[in-house]
Amino acid sequence: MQEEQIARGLADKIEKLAAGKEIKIMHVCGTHEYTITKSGIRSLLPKNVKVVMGPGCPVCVTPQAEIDAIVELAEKGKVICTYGDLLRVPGTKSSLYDSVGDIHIVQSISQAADYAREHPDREVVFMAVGFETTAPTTAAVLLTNPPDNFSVLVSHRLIPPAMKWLMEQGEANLSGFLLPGHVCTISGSEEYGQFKVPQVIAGFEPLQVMYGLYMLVKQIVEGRAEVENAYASAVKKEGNLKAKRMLSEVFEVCDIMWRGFPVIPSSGLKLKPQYEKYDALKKYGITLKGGAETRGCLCNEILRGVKDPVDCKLFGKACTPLKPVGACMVSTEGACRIWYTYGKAVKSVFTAKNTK
Amino acid sequence: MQEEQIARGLADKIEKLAAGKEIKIMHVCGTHEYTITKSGIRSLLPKNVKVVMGPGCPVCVTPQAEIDAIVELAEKGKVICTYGDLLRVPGTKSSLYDSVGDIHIVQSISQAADYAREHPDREVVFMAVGFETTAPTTAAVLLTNPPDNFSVLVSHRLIPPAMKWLMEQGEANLSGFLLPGHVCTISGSEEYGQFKVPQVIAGFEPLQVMYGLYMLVKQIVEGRAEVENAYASAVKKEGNLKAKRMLSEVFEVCDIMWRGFPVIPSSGLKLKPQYEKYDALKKYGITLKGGAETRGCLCNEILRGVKDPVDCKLFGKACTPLKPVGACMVSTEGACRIWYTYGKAVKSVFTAKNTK
Amino acid sequence: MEKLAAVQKMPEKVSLIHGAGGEMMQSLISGVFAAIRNNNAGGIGLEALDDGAAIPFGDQYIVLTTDNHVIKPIFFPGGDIGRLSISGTVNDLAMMGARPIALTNGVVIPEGFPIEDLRRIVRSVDETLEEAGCALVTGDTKVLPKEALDSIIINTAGIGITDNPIRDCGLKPGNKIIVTGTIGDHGIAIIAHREGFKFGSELRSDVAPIWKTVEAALDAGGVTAMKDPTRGGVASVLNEMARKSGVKIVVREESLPIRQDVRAAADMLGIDPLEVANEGKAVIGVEADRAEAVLEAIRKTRYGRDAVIIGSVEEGSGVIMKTRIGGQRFIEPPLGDPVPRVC
Amino acid sequence: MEKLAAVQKMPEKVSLIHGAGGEMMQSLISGVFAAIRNNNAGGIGLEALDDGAAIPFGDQYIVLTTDNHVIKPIFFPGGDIGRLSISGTVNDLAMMGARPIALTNGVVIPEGFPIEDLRRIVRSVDETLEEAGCALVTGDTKVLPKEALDSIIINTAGIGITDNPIRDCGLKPGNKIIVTGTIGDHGIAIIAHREGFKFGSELRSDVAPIWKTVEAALDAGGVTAMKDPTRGGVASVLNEMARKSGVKIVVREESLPIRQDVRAAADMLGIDPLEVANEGKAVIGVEADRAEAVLEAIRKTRYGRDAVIIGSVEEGSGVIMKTRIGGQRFIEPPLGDPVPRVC
Amino acid sequence: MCLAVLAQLKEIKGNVAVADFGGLTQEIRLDLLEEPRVDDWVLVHTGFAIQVVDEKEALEMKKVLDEVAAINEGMDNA
Amino acid sequence: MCLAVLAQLKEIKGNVAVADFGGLTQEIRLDLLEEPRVDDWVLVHTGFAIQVVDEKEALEMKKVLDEVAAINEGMDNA
Ligand code: SF4
Ligand code: SF4
Ligand SMILES: [Mg+2]
Ligand SMILES: [Mg+2]
Ligand SMILES: [Mg+2]
Ligand SMILES: [Mg+2]
Ligand SMILES: [Mg+2]
Ligand SMILES: [Mg+2]
Ligand SMILES: [Mg+2]
Ligand SMILES: [Mg+2]
Ligand SMILES: [Mg+2]
Ligand SMILES: [Mg+2]
Repeated sequence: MQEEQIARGLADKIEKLAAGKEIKIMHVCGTHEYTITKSGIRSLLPKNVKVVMGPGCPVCVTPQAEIDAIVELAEKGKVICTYGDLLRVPGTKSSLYDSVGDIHIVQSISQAADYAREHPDREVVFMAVGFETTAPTTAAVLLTNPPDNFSVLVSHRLIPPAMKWLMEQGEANLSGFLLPGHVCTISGSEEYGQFKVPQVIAGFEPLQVMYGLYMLVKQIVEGRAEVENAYASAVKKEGNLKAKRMLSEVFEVCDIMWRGFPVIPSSGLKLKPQYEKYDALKKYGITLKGGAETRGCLCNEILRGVKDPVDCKLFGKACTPLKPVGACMVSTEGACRIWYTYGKAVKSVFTAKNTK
Repeated sequence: MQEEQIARGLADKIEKLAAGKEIKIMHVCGTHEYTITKSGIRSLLPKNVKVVMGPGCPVCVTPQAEIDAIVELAEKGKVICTYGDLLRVPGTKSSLYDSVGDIHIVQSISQAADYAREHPDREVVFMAVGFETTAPTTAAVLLTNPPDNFSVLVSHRLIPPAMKWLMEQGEANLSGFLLPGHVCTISGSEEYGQFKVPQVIAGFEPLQVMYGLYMLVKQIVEGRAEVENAYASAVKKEGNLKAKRMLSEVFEVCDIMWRGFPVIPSSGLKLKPQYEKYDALKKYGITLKGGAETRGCLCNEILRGVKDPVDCKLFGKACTPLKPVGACMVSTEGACRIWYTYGKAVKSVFTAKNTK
Repeated sequence: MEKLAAVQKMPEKVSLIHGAGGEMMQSLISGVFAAIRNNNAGGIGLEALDDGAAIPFGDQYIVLTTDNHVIKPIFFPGGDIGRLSISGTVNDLAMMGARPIALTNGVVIPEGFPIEDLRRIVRSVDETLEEAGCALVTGDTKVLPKEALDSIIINTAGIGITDNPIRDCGLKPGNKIIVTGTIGDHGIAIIAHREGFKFGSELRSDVAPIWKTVEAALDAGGVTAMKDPTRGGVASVLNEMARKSGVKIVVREESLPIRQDVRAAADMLGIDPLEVANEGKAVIGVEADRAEAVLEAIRKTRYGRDAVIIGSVEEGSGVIMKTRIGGQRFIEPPLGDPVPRVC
Repeated sequence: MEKLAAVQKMPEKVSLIHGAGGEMMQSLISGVFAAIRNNNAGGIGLEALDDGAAIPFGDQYIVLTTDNHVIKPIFFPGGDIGRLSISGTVNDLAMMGARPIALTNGVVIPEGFPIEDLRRIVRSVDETLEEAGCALVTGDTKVLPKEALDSIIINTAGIGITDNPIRDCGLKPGNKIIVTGTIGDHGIAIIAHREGFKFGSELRSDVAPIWKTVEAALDAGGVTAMKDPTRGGVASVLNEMARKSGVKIVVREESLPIRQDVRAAADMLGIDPLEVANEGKAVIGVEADRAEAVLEAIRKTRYGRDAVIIGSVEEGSGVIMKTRIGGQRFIEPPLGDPVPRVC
Repeated sequence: MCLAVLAQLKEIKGNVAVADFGGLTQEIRLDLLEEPRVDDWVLVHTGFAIQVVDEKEALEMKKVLDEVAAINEGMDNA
Repeated sequence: MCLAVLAQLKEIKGNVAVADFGGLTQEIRLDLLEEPRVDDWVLVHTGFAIQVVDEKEALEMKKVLDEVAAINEGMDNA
């Protein structure tokens, strides 16, 4: 009940602060979306304060070409280890889930390496998705001599270059960013100073998110453009220096394509030459087939915050969580999936506010 | 009822003819054994006329090495086509039934060749077991251009050389032979003239078998040693000349090992050089591993008619139809299997004769 | 010590032969499932291993039975897994002398199974229910990954009502044995079809719900035992009835009703029609003086036209066949599922 | 036209999600199995899609239910497939208000299955029967080739008796919603165990036969609806009960009884405990003025100690959660089986 | 060895015939016969006709019956 | 991205620790931390500790409560 009081207090402040303005906030973290949705935060916010989801779900931004590659490896008899999130993401023809291969869901890359160690006769490939938070775990495992039958398909991406590219498009009508707390735990807050927009780093408990939103609305309304930290217990200015050292020991920055986006400069990670022996693509001679993404899918615009899922002609028709066309419909944190599942809850916001 | 009268009539004649003598007849045909067993013929015969089974079941005489070879081919991913009879025959480690391969039961080698034709992407191997009756069907298919993905593991054997070898052992206490009607349909009766023992060619209906037994007992009692034909409707003196021509076009005679026997000279068939491309062993580089047959198994002596299944220490203990040690326990017409399944019926013979 | 040895002889792993309805299945059941102590709700329970259980309720009995159906192919000449699943359970209830009332359907489907096939099965289920005069009242559906299961499995349980359950162990010396129709139709049709043998003429499964045939037999009076010769065929069922009843059954080969085409296919396949499943037949024991009346009543029903008396019950044990030529041999329960052979 | 379109939208093949207990399963059932016309034997039939069927018999009802059990692993912390198969059916009978009387067991075993595992399952079946006070009276055993099936499947059907069947569609505005214990224990334990995650402490399935808990609730009076939150979890069952009853259910997040370790594991696995199966719990609708009395009665039973009132019934539709921070959202039925996620 | 069944040739196309097995028909191969003719009775083994048999009656009980009847008489007279 | 959970280190062996997740313990890897110590509270993501957090309380409601209480008062006064 105390939590409820505090949340309502924050919501009231937000409403007062934002009165008369149209505010659109982008977060770039699937887990923020999850919290927002699961605790009904949108139902607490006034109509004129909108929260949209940016390119913050690693599953959503993994292009079909990379899915096709891991499916190809599965079909060639490699043991594929992956996080459960990626299981249903569709490639051109199939998802891992629908492929014929030997697919293991792991909770950690270190389970995948252990599996390879315990099964020296099998070839084990780990599908390494994730942003700054996850990439260091890949580095840590590669730095501790995994066995020869282990390799990774590196699909790591970096958040700030994507935000930069996004803002350069001009085409995104955004008032400010709620920054991803766990990404910043590794990368620190400094890097985000380059963006001259209101930004607040937030945690993931419902009240932490409410608190971050409150700080961000306040900053927007007050006309400031800084990086504020509402998650100071975990996020240091410099981030996790050891993790960053390990990252740069194993990886170097590269240009990379994002699903829904073109190639974004310096937004990806690739293995340095001395670790290339763990590169599954090189090891098994797989080339990523760039190619047309599915026609009609607006993932692109949705991730940029200029379209809503309901603007997509395929939404709920050709594209459903059961037969997703774009990745935004795949992840439980994908914008389309969330609108499909909880869409009606948006209505209940207003019902709630109108009837009370 | 008429059939019963006739059979009893024949049985009575046999009893009268054989009175005071110990007569032991060997048949060399699994289908004879099947008829004898299924129609309870032994229950009609007097105690002093015994009918035993010789090396007349192709499944029984196929050595482990050949089973091991076909299992190896199955494990290498070849499609194996086989007659159902062979399915459970144990090799050194496994039977086809227990192997992991893709095994098809066919009724005819021509189905196997058709399967190969319809599945040009699969490698199809047919396990060609059988005596003179079956070998011509293999020849016929090889003479009609089967596709390149088709080959055969030739396991054909000939009856007369085995009978010859058997008689040369001296160790078989036999009064005469009931000759295999369908083998003789192909090979004719002439060939058997070389054996100076009483012989009668018989058909397979219960009355035909009874009739053949009667003629044989009569010949034995009368001290003759000839080849008589009690199956004249199907068996000609010269046999099936066309089938024999096809046989000699495709095959040449070779020495070969029989399960329970050593290598018997000129008792096997191998492909002539121009048909070697269909030889599965050569095609896939498999060598037959000769080796010790399972210890303690008396198949050897049982097939020679000098031991009964119950003389075997393994019978019904380590060796049962579910876990057969020797092939005589595998085939429904194998002597051990028949004794295991119908053994009690032997008692019912005497019960029947004593209580009536 | 004897018994202990028998238990120890149980193999370590279940093999196909344990499911083939013969002796090995009996040994699996008696070696493993018989350990259940909570096996009886007051009437005929699990220990009886009859076609079903019977539970007293007021002055009647509720009969309960269950069967899993795992047939391949699922659509076959003369029927499909839907008709089979309803018939199998209706017939087990009938074998206990019970009028079938309500059935359940527990379906396990492999991922990727065509919805249209499912619809076809459901239509067939419904038609068979209609014919049998009972209802499918509750169900359950599970889906398994394609790697875990390769074809649909349907469990059907059911309840029926009877004043007087019929056992499979009620044979008495002097009884006659009736088979309600031709033997081996289902098993031979399935094997021929499954193995892809091309037969010009149509071998057809006999799968059918035969409650009305059984009802006619019961109404005629004098029925002492019933069992449906499914897995393991007539050979297996005769042995089980003889063993449980403590009697000997003597069958005359020439009286066995076997269709000409079934006989021909069986000869070609090297399979004994006595050892394969029937899915629309009953083996019925009847008091000798009621045998003709019961036979006549059965023959008047749709699925009983070819009924015959195939033998009789004597003191002793085992099942003996008097062969066509006057020989005799035991009819043994088959060890495993029959496989076509050529020699 | 609307309806036709919905039917045409049915996919061509069955997929795993059709078996996950959510909306897709409903659509499979209503699109395919609902075509059965012979679906009712006089009381509550297949059309109700309740926990079981009820058939009038004299002045009582025979309740009939069935479930297939396909769980992996077959032995798991807190139970095994044997205990599950008995509990699942006992509980479905209980959910209909019926005292469980007799169960069936239809087992499908893959070739190569260890006999010792089978013995262990059978022991567990027997212990659970003992605890539930009912009997396993008849069974069926099939064996499939190892290529055709990879793990044992057990179907359990069962009958129970009641004077007065309880429906899942009986909720009325004003009713209170009780959950008889902690939520998500089974599903979270299974997923954690199955995925090989190494948890030091023991997450345990709640699998149990809860007839005695249900009986206490019924004796206290005022129960309007019951359903057991198995596949699809509490999220699925609340939606089904609301939809069938034509009401809205409002649940308070903070009242939901979730064990500390289940919550922790669920957080780590990224899975919602509301969306996973429970195997020893009931969701019960009660008249408001009997709610406290029913709750008290439930809490006195072995499997009802952690029972709580989690919400109430209002006019309207859907299931709403009032979140801890005062927000609100729909609780939607899960689409498929939950998969662990890391982001 | 070796299971063989009696059948009658109904139709011949090259080295294949439709054969009647007593209520059932199946295609069989004729490669092993010199001059098969429609209505011939043949012995069929593993899908191949292996021999034309003299007459249908030849394989039926009739001939055996006669022979045996003769034997029985002969023996009884003896 | 990215699910992370709070846990307390209970036992450390090289780069692996047993961590308590509130009633549950699991092994996690410490590779990414400079100087982990038993009793430290850490954020765990995909089986790795990614940061030591200042205090347990830091991540709990308490701090937020206090801050927000202050804000509420401030605002109300404003
Ligand atoms: S609804 Fe589907 S197709 Fe449309 S934008 Fe979303 S993911 Fe892409
Ligand atoms: S009983 Fe078995 S081991 Fe003994 S002779 Fe027969 S087959 Fe060989
Ligand atoms: Mg039965
Ligand atoms: Mg049954
Ligand atoms: Mg049955
Ligand atoms: Mg169910
Ligand atoms: Mg019965
Ligand atoms: Mg239920
Ligand atoms: Mg149920
Ligand atoms: Mg259930
Ligand atoms: Mg059964
Ligand atoms: Mg209910």
